[in-house]
Amino acid sequence: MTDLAGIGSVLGAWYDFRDLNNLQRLITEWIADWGPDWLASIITGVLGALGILGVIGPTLLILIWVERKVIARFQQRYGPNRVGPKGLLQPVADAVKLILKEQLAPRAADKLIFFLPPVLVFIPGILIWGVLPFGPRMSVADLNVGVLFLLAVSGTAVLVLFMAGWASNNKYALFGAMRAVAMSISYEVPMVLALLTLVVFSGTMSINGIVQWQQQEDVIFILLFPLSAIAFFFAASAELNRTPADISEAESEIVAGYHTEYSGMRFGLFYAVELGNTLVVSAFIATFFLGGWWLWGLDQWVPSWVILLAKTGAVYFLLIWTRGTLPRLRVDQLMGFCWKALVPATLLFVVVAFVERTLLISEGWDTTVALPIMAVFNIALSLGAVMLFARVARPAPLRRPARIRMAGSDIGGLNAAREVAARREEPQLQVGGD
Amino acid sequence: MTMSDDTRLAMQGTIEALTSGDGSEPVVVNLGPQHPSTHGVFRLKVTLDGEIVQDAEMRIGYLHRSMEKLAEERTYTQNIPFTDRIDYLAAMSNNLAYCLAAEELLGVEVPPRANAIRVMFAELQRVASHAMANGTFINDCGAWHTPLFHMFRDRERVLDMFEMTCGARLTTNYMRIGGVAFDLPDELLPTLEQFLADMPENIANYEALLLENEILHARARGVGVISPEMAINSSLSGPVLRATGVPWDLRKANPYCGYESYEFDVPVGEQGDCFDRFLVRMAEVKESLRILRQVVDTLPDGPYLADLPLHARPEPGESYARVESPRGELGFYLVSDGGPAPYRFHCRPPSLINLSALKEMSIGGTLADAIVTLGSIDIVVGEIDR
Amino acid sequence: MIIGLEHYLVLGALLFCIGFFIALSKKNAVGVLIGVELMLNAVNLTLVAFSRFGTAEVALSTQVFVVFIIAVAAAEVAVGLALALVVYRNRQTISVDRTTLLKG
Amino acid sequence: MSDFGFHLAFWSLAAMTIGGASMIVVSRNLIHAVIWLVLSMLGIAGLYLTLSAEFIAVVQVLIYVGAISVLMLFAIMLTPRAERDNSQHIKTAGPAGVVVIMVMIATMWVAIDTDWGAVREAALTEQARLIGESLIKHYILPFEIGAVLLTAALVGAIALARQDDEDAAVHAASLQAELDDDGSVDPVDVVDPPLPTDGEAST
Amino acid sequence: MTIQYDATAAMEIVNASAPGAACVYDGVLFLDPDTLVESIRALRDAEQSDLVFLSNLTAVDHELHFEMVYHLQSLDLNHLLQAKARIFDREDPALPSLTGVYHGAHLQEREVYDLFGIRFEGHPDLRRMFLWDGFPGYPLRKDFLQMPGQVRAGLPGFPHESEENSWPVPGSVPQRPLHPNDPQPEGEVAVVDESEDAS
Repeated sequence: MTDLAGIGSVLGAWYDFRDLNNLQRLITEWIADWGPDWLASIITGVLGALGILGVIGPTLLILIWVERKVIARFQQRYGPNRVGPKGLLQPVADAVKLILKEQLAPRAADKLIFFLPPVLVFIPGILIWGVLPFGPRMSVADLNVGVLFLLAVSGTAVLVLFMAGWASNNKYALFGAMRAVAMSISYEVPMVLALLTLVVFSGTMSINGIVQWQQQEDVIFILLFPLSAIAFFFAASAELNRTPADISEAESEIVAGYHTEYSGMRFGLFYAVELGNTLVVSAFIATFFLGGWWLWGLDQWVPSWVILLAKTGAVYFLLIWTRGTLPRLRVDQLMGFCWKALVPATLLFVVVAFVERTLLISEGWDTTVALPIMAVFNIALSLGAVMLFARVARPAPLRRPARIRMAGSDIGGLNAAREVAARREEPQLQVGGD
Repeated sequence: MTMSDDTRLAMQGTIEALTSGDGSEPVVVNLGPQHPSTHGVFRLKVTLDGEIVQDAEMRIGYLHRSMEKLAEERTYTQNIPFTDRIDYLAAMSNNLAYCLAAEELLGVEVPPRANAIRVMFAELQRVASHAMANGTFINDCGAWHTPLFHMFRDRERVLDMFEMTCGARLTTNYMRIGGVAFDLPDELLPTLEQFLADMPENIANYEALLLENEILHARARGVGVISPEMAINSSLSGPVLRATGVPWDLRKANPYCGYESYEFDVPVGEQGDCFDRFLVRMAEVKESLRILRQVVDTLPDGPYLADLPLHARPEPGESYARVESPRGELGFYLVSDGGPAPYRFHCRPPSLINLSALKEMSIGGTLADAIVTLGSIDIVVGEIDR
Repeated sequence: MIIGLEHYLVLGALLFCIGFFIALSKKNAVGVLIGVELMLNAVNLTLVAFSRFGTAEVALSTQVFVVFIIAVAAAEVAVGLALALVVYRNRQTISVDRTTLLKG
Repeated sequence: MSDFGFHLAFWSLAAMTIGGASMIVVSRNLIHAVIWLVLSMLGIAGLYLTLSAEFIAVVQVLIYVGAISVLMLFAIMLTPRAERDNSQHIKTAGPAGVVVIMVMIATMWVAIDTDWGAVREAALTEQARLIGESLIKHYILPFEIGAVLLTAALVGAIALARQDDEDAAVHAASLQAELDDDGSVDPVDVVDPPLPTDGEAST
Repeated sequence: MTIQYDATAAMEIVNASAPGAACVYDGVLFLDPDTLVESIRALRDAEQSDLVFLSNLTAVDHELHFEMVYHLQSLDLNHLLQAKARIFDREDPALPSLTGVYHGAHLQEREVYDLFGIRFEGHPDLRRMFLWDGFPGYPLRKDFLQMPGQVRAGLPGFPHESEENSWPVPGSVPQRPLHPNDPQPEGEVAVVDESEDAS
């Protein structure tokens, strides 16, 4: 799995910034010369964590600014433009404000459990970065069960949300927590199935292995399994509580959901983690489905982590775009979409992946020929599945079009209403329907 | 065989729980008075079973300013500013309805130019108010403010025109008994022309963004449905009534201010659900633009205010004048005892009366549906509480 | 001192006994379930310890056994909680010592 | 792995596991108990890592922390507040404690005294692959039975937990009949209703 | 402008179902409070009146009595009828509720109850709406917070208009004659007559 043929000749020198792992290895070797090996592993672990924190901390501040600016452009506004050049320091000002703000706790709250979640929520938020490969050897821990680790860690976040919502002793918070839990449990299933497709097809559970498979076969997974990619994207945005699936903190319904009672920096921590999770999910979507740090040989010239960040940015923009455009779905619709649409679709592609994998491995089909054919077949199958779903699963009120008619000279009550409705002419406006 | 007392008691409790419902406790959730979705200080007390609304009860009065009492101690002209503050999103329509009622009491003839200006501003106000209503409705459906801000842009332009005409944007205090307070400024008509030229494209943009949005359909279609019979019986009016298919519009049925001379149509819906209300409002904006086009083209010259003595005292009597405000049938009922101030000043608030059927519309839906329904009725709390 | 098999076994035994005590003594049905879960985990810990300190063929089969136990535990919790819910609905209590219908 | 790091990991994880488990015994609130259970489970997952069983460790976190604890919390939320009391013990808790202590002494004695013949070979690598292969080759029958069991549990749990109004009416009628048949004292005469009272502040 | 429905025609419809329940004075239809619900239901259901839409419902305090004002609208026939009913009991004014006829009367009657203190018998949920429970008095009554020395609500004259700056005589609003079915106010008839003479 460690085919590093594509890496250039300067590999291994500490100044080769294409692979920052060299730096770390250098330090490790230096410590190993004089110190015990446990110290080396602890120090490298701490360095990795610091590296990640050092990257995502400032990135988060910039991301707040980017998101606000982009959303503002969607909404024909300027966005933040007062603090600092182009409003760049606005997130800093916000953070300062949040830190200085009084932190309230409801009197009837369960104190211990109320104070813990803003801290605990950071643990999965940070841990999950550990398995993200920034380059061929640039990940803090390249686990051979990386995919499983990713799912396990993201699953624990639910518990923290539940603690926050329950301990607040607030109905909005409890509703938010219950919705968040119900939704994460449901959407974990299509997420697992979508990743299972990749695991089955590439034959590895290591995340870096999946990227390297894409590199070897010269194909990105979104072309092979587009529906799985879309399902993963939607399931991830549901797990992230972003519109159109932000029901667990639906502003117009339950105020702010599970963090309604958190003020000041406690709210700030939730907010930061949410944003960080958005970023990491974008990164994982880029890794799994868009080839991660690899881009058809460009990774030889450009540092791999720059490629990954560029792809992450593209996915992140897509997330902002959906958020800025779409209204929110209802709880039951969201659950129905998960169980009736995403789960069958992803399950179908797990089976497809099984069959195709068998054809490739057992029947020994030539990958250069077989993969394009499979890609075309899978894309067609995805389109067919989507169209079938749109036809079959549409709820009854949506099957009739909504019509607007002009009353003309018929002004009045029920009799006039009947006259208008009975007219044969085309309605002024007709939208929706089958 | 004899059971223990514990068992018997537990069984008694079980029987009660089974026969009274499903044994789970209903949760009472307060939406408001401070809540992101309630468009003002309005409190909806919702009893929920899971996510399903079992009962919805509104608690209002947080913005009650006792205008009807205050108006009894102000002269007829002094009362006009109160009407701004009744429905602060449609101040022009409220001005107009009150002035019509007072003119009926005083027997004043309004000059034609004043009537045309009144129609112009009432329709501009409808455009602004519907922009706000539809924008916040989409927000209640969970959009992240994008349609709202787009529609706010149009509303801003209308408010700019208000400002250049009467100096105020929200509480305009523009209409007077017998006409309007000021003549149109020179720069208004070019601005209005530009507005009329730009609006069709903007509306096309909104329609492209919203009309075929599947999520919006899923959220608003078949939600908050009310039948035309029930709507009439509940005294609903305005877009809420027209969305059920009842073509009732006071501008057509009982024309005032010369509405009979303009060509426009009354859009009606079919299902009476939230989406139809939204569509009716979208279509009404287009009709308002049609009226505005004709008003600009046929604006007569002449005085803008009738010659009226300063200390006009109406004869003892009463009057009830209604207009089609953006929210529905807005009426003012005035009783005069011959004094300088109205003896009784009553406003028929469409926002309040449109809420008559809120409970019926929300029960059985989810919490999210109740909020969408409330948003589609388009209430203004100032008008509910007065 | 080298940490060996015995450490894990003692730890597992301790955990098992705590779980056993919870399962035996708690009045609340969910509490009893928690105790049972702890007992199962103690067994898992012991098995994994044997896997690490045993020969290669033992190593694999014990881990497979643990996977089975986890799967069965998940099923057990789901059914157990559903049972608790039904008992609550029909008896208005989930105290194990008051659910005595089978005794008549 | 060096001795110091290993010792540090083992003892802290053991303390976390046993501490969490002990807190379940003493915590008065069921929700707190579940959260202590989560802590204990995380400790066990860590112990699996010290035993080089990373696949089992990740599965432990995935299933116990991500699923089972959440399921328990859900079940607790579906019962009213009065049923979230974890402090009550049944009447025979004392004898149970004696039994448990005897079991503990016995197991520990066995654990320490027996010669297990422990060897410390290199840990399995690629456990996930190995476990997967042995599941579908060597243990295919148990694997299938496990699948059937999970399906049955799924169906059974849903069938148990869902409730029809009609069923409720029938059930109420049958209970009423049972009550009517019963010849014991009228429940109205019972002075002190033994149902637990709601001690917590209501929301 | 609004097309008014002929009050006499309405009176005939009402009297056909409940004889003597309505009378017309000065072009205004007056209804007997006792048979109010039946009268208005007859007006709603009759083919020729078709007053299906309760446009407005409010009360006026005429100091000696309360006057309930109903504005009923027919949508298909497009006419508006103003109907009135009088309540003479100031201590405990009560009137049958129209909620059984018009669902839309629900909130409007609550408003009138809140601000005038008129009880609507048969209203399913008659509580104060704008003001809190236990608010002293009913603000839209003319005697609300009445000061000693005949200082009362209302505007005596225009500002800066000195010559007519006098308080209106109580009861200067023209009083309608009583319906024969109305309960005759005791001891206040003289005031009614006096005011009629004045106008």
